[in-house]
Formats: sequence, structure tokens, C-alpha cells
Amino acid sequence: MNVLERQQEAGLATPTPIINDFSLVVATANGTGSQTANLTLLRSFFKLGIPVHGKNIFPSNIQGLPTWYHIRVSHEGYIARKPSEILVAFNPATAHEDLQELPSGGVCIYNADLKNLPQRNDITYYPVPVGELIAGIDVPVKRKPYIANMAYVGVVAWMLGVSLEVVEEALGAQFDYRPKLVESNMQVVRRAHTWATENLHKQDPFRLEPMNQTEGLVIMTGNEAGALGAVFGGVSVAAWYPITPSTSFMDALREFLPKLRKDENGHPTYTVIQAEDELAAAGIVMGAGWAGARALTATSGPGISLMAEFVSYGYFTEIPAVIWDIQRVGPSTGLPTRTSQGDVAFAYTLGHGDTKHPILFPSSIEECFEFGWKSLDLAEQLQTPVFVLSDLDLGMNNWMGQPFEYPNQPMQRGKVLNAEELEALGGFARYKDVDGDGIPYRTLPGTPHPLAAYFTRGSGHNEQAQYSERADDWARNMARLARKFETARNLVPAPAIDHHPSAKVGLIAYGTTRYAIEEARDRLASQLPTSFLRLRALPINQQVRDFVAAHERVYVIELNHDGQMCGILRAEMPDYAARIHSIAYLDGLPLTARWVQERLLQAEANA
Amino acid sequence: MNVLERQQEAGLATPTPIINDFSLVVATANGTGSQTANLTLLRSFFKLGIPVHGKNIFPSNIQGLPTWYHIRVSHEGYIARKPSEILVAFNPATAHEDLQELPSGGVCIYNADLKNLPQRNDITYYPVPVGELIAGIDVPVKRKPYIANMAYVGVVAWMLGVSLEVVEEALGAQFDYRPKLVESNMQVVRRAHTWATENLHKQDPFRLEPMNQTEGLVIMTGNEAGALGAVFGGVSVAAWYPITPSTSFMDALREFLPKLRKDENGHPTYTVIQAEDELAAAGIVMGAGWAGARALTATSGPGISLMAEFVSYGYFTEIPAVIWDIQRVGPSTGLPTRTSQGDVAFAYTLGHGDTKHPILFPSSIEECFEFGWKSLDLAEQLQTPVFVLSDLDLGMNNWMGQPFEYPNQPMQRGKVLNAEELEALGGFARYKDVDGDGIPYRTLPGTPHPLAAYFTRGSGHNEQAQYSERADDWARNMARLARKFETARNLVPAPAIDHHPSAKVGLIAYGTTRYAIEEARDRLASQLPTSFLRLRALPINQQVRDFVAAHERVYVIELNHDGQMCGILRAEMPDYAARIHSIAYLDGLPLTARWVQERLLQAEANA
Amino acid sequence: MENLNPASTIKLNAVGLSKKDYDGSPSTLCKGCGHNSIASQIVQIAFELNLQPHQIIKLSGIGCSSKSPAYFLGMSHGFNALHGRMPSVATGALLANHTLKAIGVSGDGDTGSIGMGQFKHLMRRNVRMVYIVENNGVYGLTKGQFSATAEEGLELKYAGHNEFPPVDLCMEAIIAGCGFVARSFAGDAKQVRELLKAALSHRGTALLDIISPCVAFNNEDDSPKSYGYGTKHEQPLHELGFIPYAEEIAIEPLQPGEFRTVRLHDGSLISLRNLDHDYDPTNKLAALERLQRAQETGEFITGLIYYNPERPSLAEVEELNTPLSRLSTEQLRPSQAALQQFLQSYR
Amino acid sequence: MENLNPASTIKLNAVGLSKKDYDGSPSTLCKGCGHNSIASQIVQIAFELNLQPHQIIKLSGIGCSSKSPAYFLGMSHGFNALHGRMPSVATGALLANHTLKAIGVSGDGDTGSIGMGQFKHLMRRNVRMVYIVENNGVYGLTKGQFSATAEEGLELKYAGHNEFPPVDLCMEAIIAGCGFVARSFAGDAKQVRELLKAALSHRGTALLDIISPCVAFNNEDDSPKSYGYGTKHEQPLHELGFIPYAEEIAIEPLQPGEFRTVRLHDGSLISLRNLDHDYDPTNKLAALERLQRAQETGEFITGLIYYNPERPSLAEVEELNTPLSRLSTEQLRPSQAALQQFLQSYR
Ligand SMILES: Cc1ncc(C[n+]2csc(CCOP(=O)(O)OP(=O)(O)O)c2C)c(N)n1
Ligand SMILES: Cc1ncc(C[n+]2csc(CCOP(=O)(O)OP(=O)(O)O)c2C)c(N)n1
Ligand code: SF4
Ligand code: SF4
Ligand SMILES: [Mg+2]
Ligand SMILES: [Mg+2]
Repeated sequence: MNVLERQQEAGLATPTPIINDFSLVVATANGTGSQTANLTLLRSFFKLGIPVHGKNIFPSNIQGLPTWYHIRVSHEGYIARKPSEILVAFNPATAHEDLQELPSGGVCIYNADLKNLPQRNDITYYPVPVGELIAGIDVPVKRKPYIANMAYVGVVAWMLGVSLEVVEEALGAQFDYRPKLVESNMQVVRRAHTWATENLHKQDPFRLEPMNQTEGLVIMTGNEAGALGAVFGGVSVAAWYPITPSTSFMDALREFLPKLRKDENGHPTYTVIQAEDELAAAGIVMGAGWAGARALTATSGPGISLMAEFVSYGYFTEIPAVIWDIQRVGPSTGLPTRTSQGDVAFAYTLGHGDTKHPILFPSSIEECFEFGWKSLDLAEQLQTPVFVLSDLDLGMNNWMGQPFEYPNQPMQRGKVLNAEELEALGGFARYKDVDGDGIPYRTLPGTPHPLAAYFTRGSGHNEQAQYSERADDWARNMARLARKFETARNLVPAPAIDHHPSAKVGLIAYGTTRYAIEEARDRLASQLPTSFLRLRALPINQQVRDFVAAHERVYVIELNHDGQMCGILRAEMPDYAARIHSIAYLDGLPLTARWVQERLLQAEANA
Repeated sequence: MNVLERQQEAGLATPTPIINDFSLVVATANGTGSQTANLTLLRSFFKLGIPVHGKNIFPSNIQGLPTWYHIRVSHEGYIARKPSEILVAFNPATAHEDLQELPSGGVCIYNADLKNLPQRNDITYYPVPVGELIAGIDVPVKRKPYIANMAYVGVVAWMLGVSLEVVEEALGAQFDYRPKLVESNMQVVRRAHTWATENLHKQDPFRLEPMNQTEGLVIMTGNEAGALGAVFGGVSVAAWYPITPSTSFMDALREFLPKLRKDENGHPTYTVIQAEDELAAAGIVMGAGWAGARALTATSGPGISLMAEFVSYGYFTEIPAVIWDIQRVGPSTGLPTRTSQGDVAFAYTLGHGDTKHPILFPSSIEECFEFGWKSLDLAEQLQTPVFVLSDLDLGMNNWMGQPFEYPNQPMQRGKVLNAEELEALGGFARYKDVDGDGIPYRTLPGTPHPLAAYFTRGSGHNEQAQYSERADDWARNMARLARKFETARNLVPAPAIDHHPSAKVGLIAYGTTRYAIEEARDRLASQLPTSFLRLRALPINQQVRDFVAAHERVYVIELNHDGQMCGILRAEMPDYAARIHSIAYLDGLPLTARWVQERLLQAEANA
Repeated sequence: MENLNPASTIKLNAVGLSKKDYDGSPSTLCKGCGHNSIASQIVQIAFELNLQPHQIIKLSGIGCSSKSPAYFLGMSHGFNALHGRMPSVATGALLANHTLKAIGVSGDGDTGSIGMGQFKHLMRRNVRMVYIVENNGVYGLTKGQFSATAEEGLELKYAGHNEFPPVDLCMEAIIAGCGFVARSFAGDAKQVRELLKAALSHRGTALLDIISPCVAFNNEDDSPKSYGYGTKHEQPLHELGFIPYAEEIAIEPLQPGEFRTVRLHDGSLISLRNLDHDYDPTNKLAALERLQRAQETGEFITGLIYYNPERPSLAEVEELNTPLSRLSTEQLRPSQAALQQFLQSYR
Repeated sequence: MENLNPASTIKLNAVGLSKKDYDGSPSTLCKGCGHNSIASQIVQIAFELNLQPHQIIKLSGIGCSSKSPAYFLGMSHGFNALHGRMPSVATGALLANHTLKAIGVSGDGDTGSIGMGQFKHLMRRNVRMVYIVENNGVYGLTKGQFSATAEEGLELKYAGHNEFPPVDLCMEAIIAGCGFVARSFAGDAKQVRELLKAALSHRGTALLDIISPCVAFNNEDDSPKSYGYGTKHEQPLHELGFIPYAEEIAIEPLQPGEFRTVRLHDGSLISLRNLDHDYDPTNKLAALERLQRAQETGEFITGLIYYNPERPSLAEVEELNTPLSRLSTEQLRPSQAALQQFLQSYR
């Protein structure tokens, strides 16, 4: 509901203050370095104790194309994307369109250099005389356009009533509190703030008031959290090939490992290799996992396609490996800087022949961290490639979260036999189902025992890992692999379920769509009560079946075009498939609560 | 039912003759050249007018590993795999096991050099004194082991009562009637035949009697038929990388094209490129299809994995391409010389992001030929990669078939605008849905018109093919692609349906499993009448829905482990998913009618 | 075409086109990017050579460099392929229509890293096309990681320290059988134009390895003049994506045999040495030797390094005549009689 | 181990193993295949060098050649990877445990065609391993198509006529930065052994490009002695998969500088020339020149062509110490305190 609606509701002419509940968008051009300014705003609000979240909608180039940074504050703690009431118009190329999208009652803070901006009489305008504000600031001329961004920080602070102390603190965090840098930026912020105080009259209803909702929380990107999880999960070999939006995952890993993972003598307990492409990255991970390392790679859609053959190999030869897919919009190159959940079906059965792979779906930085270490455990426990499907929204944007929980279980290394055990057992059969769980035992190269060796091959093999073209060997082995997958059902993270006692309708989702859905559920609470099952992994366990069984209609809501998870669930629960419906959409932007709400009501109307 | 059962049934002590209804297996080692001998037998039976089919079960090496060649004759025309009553034991390595598998009442023709062959008193033994039979035959010593195979041809001919004239004619066909070759081989056959007549007493019931069932039929492998279809479909650029079992498809293409596709001046109207790998093969096909060639590649599972990224590209940029996947057993390298239907689900949505591709499923050499040309039409009509999923059994074995029908429609080149049309239209928009069928218009490079050019990219684009990151452009484009896929439903070959009026049970299958299923249906006719829908393509059309709707239970029978097609059908028909059941199995061997029969009865018992 | 240029004062070339007619859409690359300079030269020579836009195809892989075909020859068909896969796509397109002139633009990552295999095999097949590598030693589009052509020991703010020896694409091309191998510098407009023109007339694959500095990421950490004070501690700034405005580098054309060091945006220097008048580009060994020595002395030799027009192009080898894309359905589909006759031998 | 050899008369080496202990499972390759000869030499030198089987890993891609690791060192871990992807797998395995000795076996198709990219980048990283290419100029396992190393103009019964120049893997390795580049002939057991031993002690990647004739498919059409009368008309025979029995080719060791032509199974000849005593393998340019000349004269030079132990291996560059595969969970997982402390900066 936009500002005007609110006003009418309140029956007021003059706006009632709107406190800690609105969205703000900063429109700039890529390469101007506005990220620093935007994060300064984000951190300022965070430091005020107000639930906040920022989403960067950026282009696939390095300089010049339009970028939007959305910040939402919500005293109720909602962080889903929401159309903004406040626009900071600093990009001439998009200013007109950006302005049109403002709801009436909105605010437009604009760079005073912008020529002939359309005038709307239902919104408030505040100019920012950038030129005069940065005049004489001592920075190299080249960096002027960059420092200029600080001007809008000052004006926004004025408009929302954020004290400069808070801003300075936030700025400090940005620059590791390096005085010279902080000062050169703060100078501009201050000037802008003073100028606004002296020359502008606040006419809009938007204000921020301190709360205590962010006490003790951390703020981090999903890629950083995932990488940190991997560091505590004992990743020892990481191989990758750069691709947006997974690059910052590996950047974080390369930044964190040296700080946290040197042994007592200062030697690294890890190595990170930039491969020549994704085929090589996958191969390195396979080789490393086979030889006993905790190995991972991170990539995105195109990389997943290139890894298909190796993943099929890893499934069949039973080699532990972790593959992070930070999903972006596909098919093909698609929209490399937009978010999506479009690789789910592809990753689930990636590779030719009969293959299936466990997939974890983090939805928060807490889960990124948790799955960061857990995925490495699962890969070695199950001796198979394990996927973690994150997305650009989660991976590259900053999210609030509880400080991460230290791993609550000892590191799982799976069924690995050492020389002593081999001696005791008198040998082993690599692909034999000793324990009935479908998971065989393995040995590592270098194990000092004459019976340790076995031969790994992607071709048909018997329990002794010998080459075999026998029909019975093949059938037995595939049956065991299927048994292993059954074991996986209860090893992977169970779904998070919010069961509404009287709900006839159940919702199923995974990953970051949860935020729009949770907000929509609250809005619909009276009108259309729903239960919510958030998948945290595939394959599904019994709880998912029970959930579907317990509701008349189940909607699978996802951020892709073809309703991929819906298809998977229908195929796995044919007896309930008729009640499983798809609500799927993808245009590169995160879902909004309003959209979810409308689509649900529509669907129910036709039900 | 085996011979003994038959005898008991007939209440006879002495065997009643079994005429034109049995299977024979020749067990040899790879590299001994027994193929010539085996095909000579196959052709002899064919020339007798008896329905016959041969399956080569060979190893993934070049010399030494075991090979079995199964020949089934059936006056009823059944050609599915069936356990053999007659064994030609020429491979010491497998003789014991091969012998165990003979049904009682069976026959074992063995190489007399074989030492201590187990003696069974319920089968008939005929030795073949190879050594003495080839003694003094004038061929280079190196070729002796090869020529030796002709010895069992002679003995089998004697045993089944096949005249040497017929054998000689068959041999002739093998060697393009080149006298010297025919004679050197026939010599051995004759000797063996004479020796058998003089030294052996026929004790078994198996005999062949001439029929007229093969009149006018052709005999060919599926790969040859598919390649021939492509030749008549106007393939102009073919790129490939060798991989079993697709290699013989390209070999046939390279053999046929020079014979059939030179222009009036003797210039080739085609080119065939051996690429450095499958990624390159796919790229060549994409480039060629984009530039206006009729392009195809042939590969198998591992190649499909490597082509994933390009197929995702082709789907999104809308480039015509044909990809033959001659399926072998996966995952990974799997069993490269065994048959499977294991790439169905993978190929259907190959590539990251939301992608879907038409797939054709040939089940006979007639359909290989038909889909050979039709797939090229469909690719250009739909402007998208089109798959043809054959399998090793169909592709590499010899099948009887009706002489192929010449294409019954003019060649379809799809929506391509030339200079005149562009002039008339005043330009075009590459990705605009002008006709409402989701299929846009394209132009070819080299079109002499200033408005002909457009820019092809795998990244987000608008209707004018311009780069776009706009949410609305993306959503609109994906919606159109979905519309195009709906159009495909009724363009691809419709299913072949045999509707049994009173059947409660429907069977769905595709490809070569049809033969075992058709035989099983006949056997079950009274006990369990069934309807049969044979999918000839994906995506499915309304007929498939109607078929499922018309039956209480539908069994999807397929040659893979995970019931891949069953999963696809459940996902596409959620409302009927509950009645769709999977009967899937894969051990590398083609299905038998008996297995289908038993599994169906089991399933119905539990239904 | 003329109607595009009504009896105006605009200078038209022999095919009636103005230079503007060879432009593409506006570049979305960074200001000052070497890739932009190269695009301008392509426009220039296309105009000067009176090329018919419809007879040209533009191809590329993925990367900043690979985006540039969108920024020149807007009236020619373009194909922005997959990362590292331009060679196979070009091969296919030129088999379908071998009469087209192909200009391919790739990057050092696109060619030297993920694309190495296809690059080598394209050269081996001698597909007739101009293959431009806009070589900046980094992955620009993914924000500055080292590519396989980065100098050993190079220290960059974002990418860190490069431990591996550089791939010399000219050497790679020569031993792969390429008959036209040249190296230049994006700032030397004249030489780039001359080499482009020569390359377009070559019989097979012509490689142009053009040093094309990246404004945004190829800036040395220790360079006094690198952006934003240039101490390691500035990293955050940089990572937050501030790309200062820069001018494209343009230098006076090098004279034959001339040696010159050129200052890049970040103040770092590269050494260029133009080949001597008397240098004989037809001697394969000499070419390899020259490149090897240059590598050891850390300079880039520029000019036509190796030339050998002997080998036939792929289209020649395949004996292509009428472009396959122009064949009539009659030419593509044999007669019904042919089918019947053919099937005889399978009875 | 001794218990495998009860106080017997069998000759044991310094680590108490008999030569048999280094055998693998029986070969399923064709009789007479050069690959078998090479496998035997690996067994021989492993015995002679007293290698501990558990300290060795065997790796390969896909192909007949790539099958052979199954046929030697049965007590060592083996990894039969994907076609063309052995290099990346070896890289990963040796990062996980850099103390292992790695013997990789590939084919000319596996390395020169699909594997070109990974091959080049393995050399560039200088991963410590012995990289053997069993080079027969064809794809054996898929029945004899030309590989990228087949001589230009070669005519084979099945594959037909080869129109493209051969990839010289030794040259490729040298310019990619490989510090140990040798070529030999499978039939020269002594030289193969010597080179294998030297390669095993090299600091980084050691390439052995070993000419290894294919009995089944590398037979020239016009050769008088090729199988089955050898006229084109015999093709059907051949296609029906008859592989005559053949002996492995074994020749008297070549002496330094010696030139000799060797007759292959099909009667065709190859020319071998052993490097001279005074040949200096440490000179990169000289090595390239030597290879180039040999190519022109159509002979194979054998011996250690290039040697340069200067470059550190990947493991050295990555400063690996305790093998990563042997780290304890304590070493792999930082403390709870470390986590809390680290998170401070994200508040
Ligand atoms: C399969 C795949 N992997 C990774 C990427 C991400 N990516 C895009 S461009 C690029 C590197 C480009 O470097 P270069 O070719 O040198 O071009 P430059 O940007 O430096 O001009 C990478 C790794 C991709 N698009 N596709
Ligand atoms: C991705 C993939 N493509 C194709 C194949 C089929 N294939 C198996 S071996 C081989 C060629 C082997 O040639 P080479 O490496 O020279 O080994 P050789 O058999 O000659 O020793 C090919 C193409 C495969 N296994 N995987
Ligand atoms: S990032 Fe570098 S390569 Fe890319 S456009 Fe900018 S300057 Fe050019
Ligand atoms: S086919 Fe050739 S390479 Fe393969 S095993 Fe036989 S001889 Fe060796
Ligand atoms: Mg680059
Ligand atoms: Mg080979």
C-alpha cells in the first residue's frame, strides 16, 4: 500500500509520519563507486537497530550501465523486495523511468545537475547540488565522481533524521576505520547535510527512529557466509573458474583461508586454484576428493553445464565433491547479474545416464554458513557430488543474520579405511554394500597397505572395482546406488515446516523466495491461512509427503519459468501430484510479497 | 517355453520338429572377425524368407574380450531378444557359462579344440573340427583364425537344413560378390558342411523351412537408416567426434554422401568435419545452422553432457540443429557397447536455466530414415535444437524393414526472410512473435539487404535482438519460447496408438522396447488385454493425455534405471499422475517379452 | 543503400556507404578501454576497403572484448557465442557459407584459458577468418583475475601475484599451423589498421594478438600512479567498483625497428618493439626465435611476425563451391529414383 | 609384504617385492599393441627403482592407451578419468597429496584432440608427474579415426586421407613451459626405461611422447604388406573387425645419433633418429629448431629433447607441506573462538 493510500486510510491531508517502514532506491551508473555510499546508508540504518536489507540490481558490464540499489527498512522485520517510495536519482539515463515508478506521495532526491526532470505534483523533490558540495574537497580529480556519491548520503541522512555520528561510524566500518579515507568522505557528507538543513524544508512523512532489532546481529553476503562455512568445514582444495555471481564466493574464500587456516608452523592447510575453465575445475575437485581432500568448486549455470560429464562420473565412481551453484538467470548467458532458481531440475539429475544428486538450498546467511561445512560432511559421508544451490540475491547482497553457530557435530569423513583397518579386515571391496545403507568403503591413495589399492573407473565395474560388462554386476551396482540415495533422504537437512492447524492450503518453496512468501502469508493470515514447508534439500524425506498429504492444495512457489521443483515433486509423489500446483515466475528480480499474495489469491479463486 | 516343456506338452518322447521359431547365439572372442560369419547366417535365413533379427553383444575393446551374436528366427515375426536354444561355442573364455545358460533340449555346436567342455545330458552336442577343416585352405596364415569362423557356418547350415546355394548367395552379398573372397570363404563352409553330413547325426528338433515373409524387405542398421534419412533430408554440414555407438552413423553418412550428394558439376553439397571434441562439434553445428546450413551431429551420452552449454545456447538464441544421441549405458563411461534409454530426461531439458527440447524416438529402421530427414525439417521450422534419441541396439544391429518411403512433403526451411521480403516488409524483428505460434523470423548472413543483419547473443535480448537486461523483455521472451514449445507439440510425430477397446490397462513405451512389449501383449492377449501407446516424440500432444485418461492404470515401460519417461509424464499430467506407473530396468541387454510379461503380471497383481 | 545518404555532403565510399554506416551500437565498455580503440579501427578499415556489410560476419566469445562486435559494423550479422567457443562456431558458419568474410574478436581469457583447445584446432584447420585477440592479461568482465597471458610475477591489486608463465598466443598460433601471425598495440592505430587490412586478405586464419590495456583492473599495485593512491589498503574502494574516467591510449605509430616504452593508465610501462624492415616473416624458426627472445627481454614485438600463404583453407580442403547455405532443395534432396536404386543393395 | 613371497627363490628388490608384484591385471589390448610394451617397461623400472606401490598413483583419460594403467602396478591406486581430462584430475589428486608419485598415461587423441586445453595448462602449472602419451596417430578404441598427431597426407584404410598438419606434442609442451620433454619409440625398450626413470625424478611435469603403433588401425592402405591383401576392396573385411594376431615390435636400442627406419606391422616404415651425444637439451630454441627440422624431414627424433629443472612445481608454488589429505580435523577446523572473533568485524 503506497503512501497516498495510507493517508487516505488515515483520513489525513497532511502526511502522518511513516517510521521505519519504507523502501529507498539509489539509481546510479555502474562504475561510479556508489556501492560505498549505499553500504554506508545500509550500515547506518543497521546501526540504528532497524531491520534492514539491501539489494543491488547491477548490470553485466564494468562501467556506465544503470545500477539500482534498493534498501528496505521494516520495523516488522520484512526484508523482501518492495517498490520504493524514496528515489535517489543520480543516473540521467534512467531518471525519467525511475521517477515514473515512484508511488504518489513518494520522494525524489536528485542530482541538481540533472536537466529537465519531469515534474510530478504528487511527490516531494529534494535537489543535491553535487558540484558545489564537492568543490574544493581535496581528492585527486579522478576520484571526484566517486566522492560525489557521498553528497546524497548527507541529504538522505538529513531527510530521514539520521545523526552524522551514526553515518560516520558506518563509514568507518566501510574503510576499516582508516582516518584519512573516512575523513575525505565524511567531509562531503557533512557539507551535504549542513546544506540540506539550511536550504531544504522537510515535507515528506518518512523518518527513521532507533530500535533495538539488530542487536548482536551480523551483516554479510551469502557468498561470504558460505565461504566461511567451508573454511570451518575444512575445505582443503578449492578449484574454480571465475563467473558471476560465484566469483565473490571464491574471493571470500581466498580472503578468509589465509586468516583462519594456517597450521601450527604457518603452513597453509588449503590450496585454491584458478582453473582454465569449469571442466578443469570439476576435474581438480574430483581428483582431490578421490585423494582425500575436502574439495569444492563454486560456479553458476554455464559452469554447471560444463561440469555435467564430471558430475556423472563422480556419481558413478562415488567421489566426494561439493559444487556451489550461485544461480543467475539462464538459459545460456542469460542475465549474468540477475537472480534466479533456474538450475534446480538440471542440477538434480545432472549428467547423462541415470544420475541423481543431493542438493542443499540455503535461504539465509546462517544457512549458507551451515551448509558451507555440512555439504563437505555430506559429500564424504555419501561419497558423491553434493550441490549447494544459492542464488545471486543471497550470494551477492548483504543480509542480517544471527552470529553463526559453530558446527554442532564433529567433522564427518565418511567410510575411509586406513592400513590398520585393512589389516584387520584382510582387505576390502570398494563397491560392496557392507552396511546395507548403499554406502561402500574406500581407501585413500598413499595408504601403506598392499591391499589398499583399487582402480577407479567410469566404466562398468563389480564390487571389487574390477572392469565388468556383466549385466548382473551393472544391475546390482545401480540398485546399490539407488539405495544410497534413499539413505541420503534422511541425511540431508530436513525441511523447515510451519504447520497452520486449520490451513487447507500448503505452500512449498526453497531458498530466498521465503521472504516474500513469509510476508505474503502474514498479509493473508485472516483471508487465506496457509502452512509453509521450506525445502532445505533434495531428495525429499517423508515429512514432505506428509505435508502434501495434509493439505488439499499445495502451491510450489519458485523463481524460474518452468516450475522446476514442482515438476520434481509431482514426479516423486505421483499419488499426490494432482494437488500440487505451480506458481513460478522469473524476470530476474526477487519476488515481492504483493506478487505472491496476488498469485495465490488468483490460484485459489480458480481452484 | 523351452524345448523340453514343449515336448512334455506334446506328450512326446522324441522331439517334434521346431520350425522357424528359435534363437541361436554365436559366442566368440572380439577381433576374430566372426561378424562376417554371423551376418552370413543372418542373411541366409533372411533369404529363406524367414523373419529374422540379429543382435551383437560385443565388448568395449578391440581384440580378445567375449562377444555374443544372437540370431532369432520367428515365423510369427517376433524379433525381440530371447534366450537361445542353440549355442555356437567358439570362445573358450565363456564356453562353460554359455553352456549353463542353454535350456534343456538345446544344442551346442562347439569348436572341437575346446578342452573339457561340461557334459549335459539334456542337450545335443555337435563338434566342429576347425583345425582339420581349414587345413590347407589357401589364405595368408594371419587370416586363418578369421576364416575358421566359416566352419561353424557350414555346420549350422547342415543342422538347420539350409542349402549351400543360399549360404553362398548370402556370402556374396557380404563381399560385394567378389569371387576370390567369396570362394576362399565358401571353401571352408563347404568342407564343414560335407564333414558334418558325413560324420554327424541330427538329433535336435530345430529346422528352417523357406517362407515368403522377407519379400522385398531391406535389411540395414538403424545408424545407416538414420544417416540415409539425413542425406535425403538435405544435411549439408555434419560435425562429430567419434564415440561408440554413434560412430557408425557418421561412417554411413560419410559413405552415402559422396554417392548421393554431388551437384550437377560434381561438387559436394555437404561437408563432414571430425571435430576435436563434442563441444566443438556442437559449436560447428550451431554456427552452420545459424548461417543457413542443415546441420547435425551424432554422439552418445558423454557427448550430450559436453554439449549441454551449447544446447542451452541454441534453445535461447533459436538456432536450428539436429543432435542424434545413440544411447549407450550410463552414467559416465558406463557400458559403451551396451544399449539403454538412459538419456531421455537429461536431453529433454538439457542445459542450465529453463530449457526444453523436442525429442524424436525412432523404433525401427523405417523411423530412423523418416526422422533422419524430418528432424532437419523440424529444427528449421522450430528454430531450435532437436534431438533424435536412438540406441545402440537399433543403431548398430541389423533390422528388417520395408523399403523406405521417400519424404512425403517438400523440404521445410522454416521462417527465413530473403532480401526481397525484407524490402517488402521494411525490415524485421528477430525475436518477435509475428504469427502467434511463438516462432519468429530470421535472416541468413550474406542476405544482401541493409536491414537483414541482427545480432545473435546468449545474453538477454529484446524482440529486436538488442541487448537487454529489462525484466519485461526477459519475461516476454521466455513466454514466447514457451508458446513455441506448445506449437512443437503438434509438429512433432504423433504417437502410434493401438487402442484395445476393453483394456483397463494401457502401456506406454518408446523406441526399441516396443518389440518385447508387442510380443508380450500378444502372449497376454487373453489373460491381460492392454492398449499400447508408443511415443514417437516429446513434447506430448493431447492424444497422450486422452490415452492415459482412457485407462485405469498406465505402465510406462523403459530401458533405464530411474523410469525417466515416467517421471516426465507424471510431471506433465499431474492430474493423472497417480495412475501412471513405472516399469523400468537396465542391465545393458534389450528387454525380453518374458520379462515384460512377468513384470506386468506382478504389477497388476499388486494393483 | 544510397537512400541512407541522400545527396548529402557526407563522404561515401565506393559501395556508397559513409563511415557512420559501419558503426555499431554505442559501446558499453569502460571509457579508455583499449578494446574501443580496436573497434574504431575496424570501422575505419571496413569503410576504406569498401566492404559490403552483408558479406561480413562478426563473431566473438564471452568477455568485454567479445562484446565489442556489437560496437562495430551494425549492418553485419553478429554472433556472440559462448566463452571460449568462437572458433567452432566460426568454423561452422564458414562451412555453411565460405564466401563470407569473418572478423572474430576474442580475449586472452576467452582464447588462452577456456578456449585454448578450440583456438589451436581452428589454426590447424586454417579456417579463413581474422582472429583478433584483445589481450589485456586479465579477465576484464569478471573483474580482473589473471588470464593465461599475464606476465609471470605480475602483481595486481585485485588479482594478487601471478605465479605462472604467460601463454604466448603468437607462438601457439605458429606451431599450430597458422599462416598469418601478427602482434600489435591497441594504441598504435596505424599499425592496427594496416594489419587488419592485410589479415582480411589472407587465405586462411589470420591471428592479430593486440595488446589492449584494461583501464579497470590491469593496474599494478606498486605502481605510483595507480588509481586511488594505490596502496593495498585501498582495495575496498576498488572492489566497490569505482572505475575512474580514462582516455583511450593513442601513440604515435612506431617506425620499423623502433623501440618504445608506453605508459598505461595506471602509470605502469610496457615495452614495444616494431619489427625491422629486414625482418623475414616467412621463416618459421626465425619467428619462433624472435618471440622467444622478446619473451626473455620482456618486450612485445609488434608487426607481422609470421606469414605463410601456402596452406589451403578449410573450405578449399573441403572443396566447397556454391555456399552450402544457398543450395536449393533440389540440390539438397536426391530423387526418389536414387533412393530406390540405393536400397537395392540392402535387400 | 614378504608374506607375498614366502622364503622363496623369487628375486626381490630393496622393498621386498618381486617383479610380479608390480604387474597389473592381464591386458585386454590387442596382441602386439605398442601400449603393452610400454606397460611392461613401467613394471620393469618400478621394480628396478624399488618403488613403493602405495606411493604411486596411476592416472589416465579414455582410450586404449588410457586403459593400460589397469595392466601395470596392480598394488597402486588407479584413476581412469574422462576423455581428455586426466590433467585436471591429476592436478587435484597431487594437490591433495603432493608426496605421491604420479604416472599418467594418455593417448594422442586424449591429449592432442579433446585434451589439448588441459594438457597445455597442466604443463603451464608444472604439476609434478610423468605424463606419457602413447602416440599412434589414431583413435584406437573408436576404430581408427585420425587423431591430431597423424601425419599430413597419411592414407589409412578406415580413416581415409588426412588433410591436416600433425600436432607436435613435444613442441606444444616446450612452449607451454614443460621442463622435461622426451620422445621415444615403444619398441626401444631400453630408451623407454631410461627416459621413464629420468622422468620420475623430474621436479615438475615430465612429458614422454612415445610412438606406439596401433596394430589394428594404423595400417596404410597402399602398403603392400598391410593386412588382408591390402586393397581398398578388402575394407569390408576390416570393418567387420578382424584383428590378426601380431607380435609387439621390439628393436635393438638406438645408439646416440643413430638413424634407423623401422617396419611396422603393416609393413609401413617410420624413421627414428636418436639425438646426438653432444645435443644440448637445455637450450629451448635449439629444441624447437630440432623438432621443426625433424618435422620437415619426416623423422622422429628420440631422446630427451628439452630439459629445464628451474621452474618450481605447482605444489612448491602453493607452498604445500603436510599432504592436505593427511590433515587432522583439528587442523582443518578452526576453533569456536576463532569464529566468534572473526564475526566481530561483520557486526
Ligand atoms: C562457461 C563460462 N565460464 C565463465 C564465464 C564468466 N566469464 C565471462 S567473461 C570471462 C573472462 C573474459 O576474459 P577475456 O576473454 O580476457 O576478456 P576481457 O573481459 O578481458 O576483454 C569469464 C571468465 C562465462 N561467461 N562462461
Ligand atoms: C567425451 C567422450 N567423447 C568420445 C569418447 C569416445 N572415445 C573413446 S577413446 C577415444 C579416442 C582415443 O584415442 P587415443 O587417445 O589416441 O587412444 P588410443 O585408443 O589410440 O590409444 C574416443 C574418441 C569418449 N569416451 N568420451
Ligand atoms: S573492465 Fe577492462 S577490459 Fe572490460 S571494458 Fe573495462 S577496461 Fe575494458
Ligand atoms: S586398437 Fe590399436 S591402440 Fe587399441 S589396443 Fe588395438 S592395437 Fe592398441
Ligand atoms: Mg582479457
Ligand atoms: Mg591414439
